Amino acid sequence: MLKAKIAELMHEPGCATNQAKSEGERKKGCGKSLTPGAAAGGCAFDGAKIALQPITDVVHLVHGPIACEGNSWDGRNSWSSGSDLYRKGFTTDLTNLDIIAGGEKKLYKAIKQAIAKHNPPAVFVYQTCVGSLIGDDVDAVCRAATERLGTPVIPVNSPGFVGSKNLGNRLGGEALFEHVIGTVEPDDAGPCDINILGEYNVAGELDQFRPLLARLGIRLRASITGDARYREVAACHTARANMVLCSQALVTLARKMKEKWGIPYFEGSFYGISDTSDALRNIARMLIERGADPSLSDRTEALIAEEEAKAWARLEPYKARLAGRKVLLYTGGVKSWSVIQALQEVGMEVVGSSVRKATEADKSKALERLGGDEEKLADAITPRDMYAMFKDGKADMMLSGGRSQFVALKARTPWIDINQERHHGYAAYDGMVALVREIDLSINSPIWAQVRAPAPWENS
Amino acid sequence: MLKAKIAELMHEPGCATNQAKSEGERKKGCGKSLTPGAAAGGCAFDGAKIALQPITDVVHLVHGPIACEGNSWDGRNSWSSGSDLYRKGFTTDLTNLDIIAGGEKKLYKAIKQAIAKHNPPAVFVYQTCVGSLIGDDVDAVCRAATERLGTPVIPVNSPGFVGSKNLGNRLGGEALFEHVIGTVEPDDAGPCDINILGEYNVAGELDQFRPLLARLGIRLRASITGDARYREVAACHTARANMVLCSQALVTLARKMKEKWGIPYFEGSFYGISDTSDALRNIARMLIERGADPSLSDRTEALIAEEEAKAWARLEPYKARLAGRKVLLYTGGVKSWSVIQALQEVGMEVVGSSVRKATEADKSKALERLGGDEEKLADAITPRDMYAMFKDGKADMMLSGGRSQFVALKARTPWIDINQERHHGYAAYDGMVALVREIDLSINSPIWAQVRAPAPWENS
Amino acid sequence: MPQSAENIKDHISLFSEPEYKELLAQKKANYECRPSDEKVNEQLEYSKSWEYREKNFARKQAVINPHKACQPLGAVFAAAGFEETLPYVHGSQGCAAYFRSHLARHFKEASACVSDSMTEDAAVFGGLNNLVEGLLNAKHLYKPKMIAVSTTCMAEVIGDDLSAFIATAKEKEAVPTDFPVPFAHTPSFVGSHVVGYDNMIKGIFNYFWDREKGEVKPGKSNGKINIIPGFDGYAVANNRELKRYLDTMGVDYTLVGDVSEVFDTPTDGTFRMYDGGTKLDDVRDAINAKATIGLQHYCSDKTLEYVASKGQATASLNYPMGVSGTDAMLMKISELSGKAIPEAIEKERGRLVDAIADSQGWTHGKKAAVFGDPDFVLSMASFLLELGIEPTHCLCTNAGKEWEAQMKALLAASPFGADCQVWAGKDLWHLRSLLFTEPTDMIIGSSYGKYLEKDTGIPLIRLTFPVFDRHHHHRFPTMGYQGALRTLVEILDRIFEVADASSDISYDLTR
Amino acid sequence: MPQSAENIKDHISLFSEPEYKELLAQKKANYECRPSDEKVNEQLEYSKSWEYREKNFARKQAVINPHKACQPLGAVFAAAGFEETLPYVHGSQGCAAYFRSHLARHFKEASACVSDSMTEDAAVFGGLNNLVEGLLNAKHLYKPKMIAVSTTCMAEVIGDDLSAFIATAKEKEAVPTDFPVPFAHTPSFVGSHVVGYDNMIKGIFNYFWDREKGEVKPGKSNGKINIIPGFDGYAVANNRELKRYLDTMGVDYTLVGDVSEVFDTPTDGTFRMYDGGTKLDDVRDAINAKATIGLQHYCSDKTLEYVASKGQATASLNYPMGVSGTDAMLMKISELSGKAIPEAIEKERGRLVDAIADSQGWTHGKKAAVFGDPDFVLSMASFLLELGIEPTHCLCTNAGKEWEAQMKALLAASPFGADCQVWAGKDLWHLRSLLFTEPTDMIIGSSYGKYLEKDTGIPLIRLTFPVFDRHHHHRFPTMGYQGALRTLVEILDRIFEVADASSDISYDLTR
Repeated sequence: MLKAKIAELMHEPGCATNQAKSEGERKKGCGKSLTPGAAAGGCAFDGAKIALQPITDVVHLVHGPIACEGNSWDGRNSWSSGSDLYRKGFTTDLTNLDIIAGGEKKLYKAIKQAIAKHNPPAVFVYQTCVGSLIGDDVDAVCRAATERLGTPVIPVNSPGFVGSKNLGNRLGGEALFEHVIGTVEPDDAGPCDINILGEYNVAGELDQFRPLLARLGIRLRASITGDARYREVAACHTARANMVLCSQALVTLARKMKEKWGIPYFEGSFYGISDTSDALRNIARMLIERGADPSLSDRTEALIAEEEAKAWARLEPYKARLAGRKVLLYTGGVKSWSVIQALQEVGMEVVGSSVRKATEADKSKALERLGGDEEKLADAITPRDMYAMFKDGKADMMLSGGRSQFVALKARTPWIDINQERHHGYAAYDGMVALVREIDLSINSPIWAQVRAPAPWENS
Repeated sequence: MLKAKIAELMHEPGCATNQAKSEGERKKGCGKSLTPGAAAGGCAFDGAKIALQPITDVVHLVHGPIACEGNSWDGRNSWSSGSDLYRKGFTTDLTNLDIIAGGEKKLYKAIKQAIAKHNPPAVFVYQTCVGSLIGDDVDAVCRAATERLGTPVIPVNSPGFVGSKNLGNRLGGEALFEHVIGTVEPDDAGPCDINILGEYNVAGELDQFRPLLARLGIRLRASITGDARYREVAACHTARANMVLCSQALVTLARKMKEKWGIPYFEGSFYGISDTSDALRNIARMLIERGADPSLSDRTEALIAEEEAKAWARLEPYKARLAGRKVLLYTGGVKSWSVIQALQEVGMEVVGSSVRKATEADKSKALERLGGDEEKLADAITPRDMYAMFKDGKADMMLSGGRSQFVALKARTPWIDINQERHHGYAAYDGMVALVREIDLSINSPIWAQVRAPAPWENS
Repeated sequence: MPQSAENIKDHISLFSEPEYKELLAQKKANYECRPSDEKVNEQLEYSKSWEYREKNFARKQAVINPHKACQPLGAVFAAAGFEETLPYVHGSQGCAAYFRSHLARHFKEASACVSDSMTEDAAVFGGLNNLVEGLLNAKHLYKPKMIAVSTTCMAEVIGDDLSAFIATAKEKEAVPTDFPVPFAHTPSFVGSHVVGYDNMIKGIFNYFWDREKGEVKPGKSNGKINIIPGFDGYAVANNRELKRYLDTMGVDYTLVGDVSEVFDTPTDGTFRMYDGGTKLDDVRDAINAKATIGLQHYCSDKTLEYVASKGQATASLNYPMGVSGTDAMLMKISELSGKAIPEAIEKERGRLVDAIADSQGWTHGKKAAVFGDPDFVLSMASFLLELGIEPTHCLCTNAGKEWEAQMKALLAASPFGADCQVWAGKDLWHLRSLLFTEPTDMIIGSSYGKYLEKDTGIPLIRLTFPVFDRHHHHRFPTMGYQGALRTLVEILDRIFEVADASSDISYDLTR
Repeated sequence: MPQSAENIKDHISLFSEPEYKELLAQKKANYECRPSDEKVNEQLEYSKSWEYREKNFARKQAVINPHKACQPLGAVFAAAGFEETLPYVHGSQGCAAYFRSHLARHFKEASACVSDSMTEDAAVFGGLNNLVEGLLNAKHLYKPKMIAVSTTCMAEVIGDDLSAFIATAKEKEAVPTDFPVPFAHTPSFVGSHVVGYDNMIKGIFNYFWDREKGEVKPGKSNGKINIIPGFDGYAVANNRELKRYLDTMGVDYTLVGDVSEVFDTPTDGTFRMYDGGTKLDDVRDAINAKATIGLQHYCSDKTLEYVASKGQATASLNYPMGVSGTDAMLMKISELSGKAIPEAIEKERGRLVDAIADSQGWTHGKKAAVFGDPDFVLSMASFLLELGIEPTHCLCTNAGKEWEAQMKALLAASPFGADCQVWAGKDLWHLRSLLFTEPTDMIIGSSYGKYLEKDTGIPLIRLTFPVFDRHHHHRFPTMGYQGALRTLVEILDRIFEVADASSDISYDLTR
């Protein structure tokens, strides 16, 4: 069953790229097999956890050996404005004996204890490699627990070995679709309710566009799943439109919500000024199509005009200092293309973008923004090659995640974090200004002159 | 004039010891000349500053070179429950030019600026060696400033070279008598008002007995000068009795207050249980003699009985652990005798008490408490000799001030601070328990075994 | 609007702005369908009670906030300490990504580690193909001198046989026959990273001593002492400190698994895929040493047993920290090497003792909770007792009965140990209950303790792996007399900070 | 009652008890005859304004919270750094008591220093008798090898002539004729402790080079470099770090005035009235050195002039801290000694640069206020610029125009120095105004800054003398690359603490 689901997820018909493919190509799917022996990213379990853990008020229980939770416990700067239950690491800590005897009973008891202690609105149970290999039926245990304990217990069947982090994101969405969304009926559904899919509130980015929506009278019914509460997500089928941010991750969920509840969706981004404006326009358009007051359109344009003018004024002083500076983007997914435009808007040149964890759709968007230059699309780059790029001056700075930062820094190259450990939000107009400020602070920091100079006695 | 004052202060007729002396001995005075070339304590300026700086709401301005203030600035843990103006270091910073041209004008301007900025109820101006040697007339400047600026400006004529810290304490008291006390007339003088002289609220000790007085309906009109406010001190001539705590320091002030305002006084101590009880009894007796309700006596006895019982109960567990332990007291003044009894009360043996900065009266009290053993009265002890005492096991621990602590610690001997840098109050019943607890923690700390053992390979 | 370009607020202050406060409050009130604040608070207060503590300790099936990592993390760390060695994980790629993140976040250095990305197919048919292809690719891409293979749960559950697989891979010429590929089976569901460390060091010895050229017999003594530091987040500085001691004593040694250069490479314009590490020839020669010392008992149990089976003298210590911990190490080294402890080191000891005495007034009678790996907790508790601090709660998720007994003996030997409690196999959610019901003056542990600090208000002192939220701490030693001095200062600084922060009246200049 | 034996509260929590709060409130309301709270607050708020700042800076006659000590303190510190030398102050005894307290509170070690207790009589008749008697007693009581005499204001105002007095004392056999009694006139009302340090080192050179046996001519070079560290609260560790560098480079040297053992004696059962210090014979021989380097320009100005007058090469640096500060020192030593800087040191440099790069995201764009002695402020500011931190306010009570110009040149050379302001001769009450009107992210200075921290809420980082309220900090270096790393960590720790303390939502595990 899981296999079938995976095949389906990897052949997403909702994806624009897939729709353009031949039958044969479609069959291969957009998943990509990994190279044994090369450094790789996270697994499907990691991906599912990333996609769901931002739901802040539930218990996230990992059914596996200690390390799956021990290693992943609160490793992302995904913020909450309320409960911090999500930051606690729950696990069944499967050991030798469980592997022989099976872990289903242990899992059931752990669920029971977690509910007794924390009284959460729901429990999410994550399957892992070990739980899966020893044949524990997580779906069945969760079903039994839900019935007997009266609290929804959601199985997330995404053991690490089934594939990449990206696949895990999708399996996480699948769990929401099957077990959560539509289980609560709100009494206040309105014509301006939307959901945002694939936004995890890393460094509080949600709150860089939530106020913009609020000013337009648009209500964020649920963010899936940054800073979310369980019951918000459960009731989000009443929204009038969905915006998919990290399309590779949750576009399948959006498609299924459209099929089941008729909610239209579009793929967009809040990185960069024009992308932000486009996103707001699209939201307004879709809401109006579904019955919102047509004045929303004018109000949206007014807000865009005001905010863009402000943002450009703020960015002006940076332009001269950043023009022509060469950036290597080493990230993945939506950021492999969405950030390109943001950087180009202040006159920077993107010399390469890694599309490691990106879908074909992501890749084609990135390619378009890079002027069709295929050479600029990089796959994984080994540390040695990356170091050479910086040493040879092919890039002036890198934007990436924490694991690769030290290669740039060793090569005395400015770096800023745009992945999950970042401490600044970069979304929407304010975030764009923040991003540019961080880039400026970093690339123009006087430390680089210092750091790049060899010991002065080496010169003499 | 200063000389005459010093002579008078050093022949204090109010002092019990002096009264018993022959004419010839009295002439020599109770001051003691210092040994050039030997380590010595603070100077008269230091003493005056110690005595007056605890008045928390005034500006204390030092007329001298930078270092007199720079070195003494806030070096004592004398606490305030309100203003912290007293913690700021004001100085005229006399430099080369001033020494040639004279510093009186600079002083006047500094006073003016201080008043304009901080609007204090008064300014205390401290004379120093340099100010005095270049002939600046601090008295005249202060008089002029008081007249023209409308804020009392009090001269404290106690340059360092005139003598010891003890003398400085007295000169500080003199300044209060001449310029402060009696200048404000309160409208609420009552039959149970007292002053405490010679208490500087180090580590908040004032608040270890102030609540006891409050429970007996006795009002502390002024503490001279711990945690004092200027106007409290100025109005304190209306009190019905004075208790002198640090007798060597302020007994002259007490005598003069008796002569001028008829306020009886007694010398007492709040260190130790019986001394605390005696002090309370004496206060009650004197107040009754001056018209307080005679029931005060019974109430006092009831409070004493209750508090003593409580304190003894608290001390009980420590007795067995401290019995027979040998203490060296290396302090001075009132503490050279008052603490002895406190220690003896829990069964400790005082093997020596330094009477460096003590008056003859202090010495005789110490001698009495040490069973008349003159050998136990020590003068200054050189570090080498002190170290030998500990090494030879003549003492198990030392109670002293910060400067000598390191000799004890080098000799791997427990030590606690009972001078101005201490962080625990040791006054009255609660303070006694705190003192004994600190002693116990220190002397019975397991670290000493560790610290005393040589490197283990030295044994093998 | 919340942000303005003239004054861009970072996240730390942004959410205190009034518009955000209102926004979040509204969201809470209208959208979250949550229980009332009152109820939430009631529940929160209850979770601090003795009653809850008892329930919490009755918990058997769920582990909440465990403080341990898995075997392969320890194996990867151990493997990283050898000359140009690539740590390789046979199993899911996600695990390897975690290990790299974990080590990079702590050491602020890139961490090399690859996996052979086993997938569902491998789960059915076994991971042989992945291993063969993986070794080939890894050697080609990263050009190591040695590849050290450990396993994830997945490979263990399906029962892959590394010894046979590696032999096959060599037959298939994935790597040359004489290319070192030591291995260790490191199932995550048994033991923890300290066991994985032990397994990998043993695996590496075993490769050079028994498998590279068949069984090697010890030859003429090379006069050296082998030292196995164990899993240690402060290894960068501690290994250097160890070498300084050994050099000062004139002892010839091999530090087995030396990561001090690996996780502290300079930024000087040279690319280093690998740096430092124990020379492979030294490992080959280590069989001829006089003796092998493990500095962390729980990290080298099996390795020492194996070394002893070769007829070599062995000794096992517990993280040499504090006065007596360092004494014990120096004396053991002195005994086994025959070299005296020089006066210079004794003077350092005297200075540490001096510092302890100077500060005793501030340490005595304080209470601490300690958590971390078994050797660390043991040694930290011992040092605290030397300072007159009571280690009130000693908690170790990855320890068992042996450790518990050892801890209890330590505490029983000190007058300050009487009220101390030992918690083997408990997690940080247990510790939370302990801290609410029996509070201490400080918590000593890793960055994961910051949530305890926030909940309980008790200051955290970071002194063990992982330290993710402070930089460069691992560049200063915790072992030896200097390390103890630094540890003492860390403790005192927090004590003084609390004194300053909580006192208005006694805000003293001199302490 | 406030206290109970079962639970004795220390002062830190005691005054938060309700009975005390009430008591103190009543006292305030009824007895203190003080202005209303409103008025007090109004005044307080006013004292934080720009208007007040302007008035404050117009202040000419009064100095409030000066951050400098007097010449004799510097002289006493300098004298302490020589073999079995007793610092001796000719003047009031109170001053000597201050010096002892000051040094003991900082170093947590006993500090030897005597005075000859001049009194009013001496003020009239001169202090000759005190000096004669004092030298006799001091030699007898404390058995030093050398007595180094400085003066207090008093002796200076009455014009005592030390040279003549000491000659007389020797004639009167207070001490033997060949007993070293160097001296320095150190009036407090001129300069500060850094000048006193300079005067005393010069006085000691002068004694051995010109007075002990008449004028000595430099002989054959002994191949050494003399190094004068200057007044430095971190000398205990810094001097050791310097020696480590010099030993690694193979440079033969004399550290002139080495207090590293003096103020860090071990507790090992031996009594040391004196320990360590520069050997007197080395001082005699120092005239034959290749060159003399002063590590703190403002602490060795006159001494270097004197050394140069003997025909020796000299060089003057500013507290070698940070990357470029340490570079400059090593290159100067290398140049003057002819020894190369070895690779091991270059690797340390690379590691420091690595750490700076790792943490740049947290340091860049931060603002700092720095106060302290002239060389420290200069060098600290330079290091901050290297970190991308703006030293917004650089304040030095005991500095003048030369320093101001040097600071401004430093700031002008960096893009991050543009908005920085230099304040020579100002005090900490000026700094308070600066911090309220133009706040920074941190204050770097001494323990005296704690009142600024309390007033302004800006965290204080203690990195210069005096540090009275923390223990053992001076046992870790601030100079050199290791010292810079430690300084960086101190700064980062406070940045992270602020981030943790002020953020609820972004309380992140990884930073």
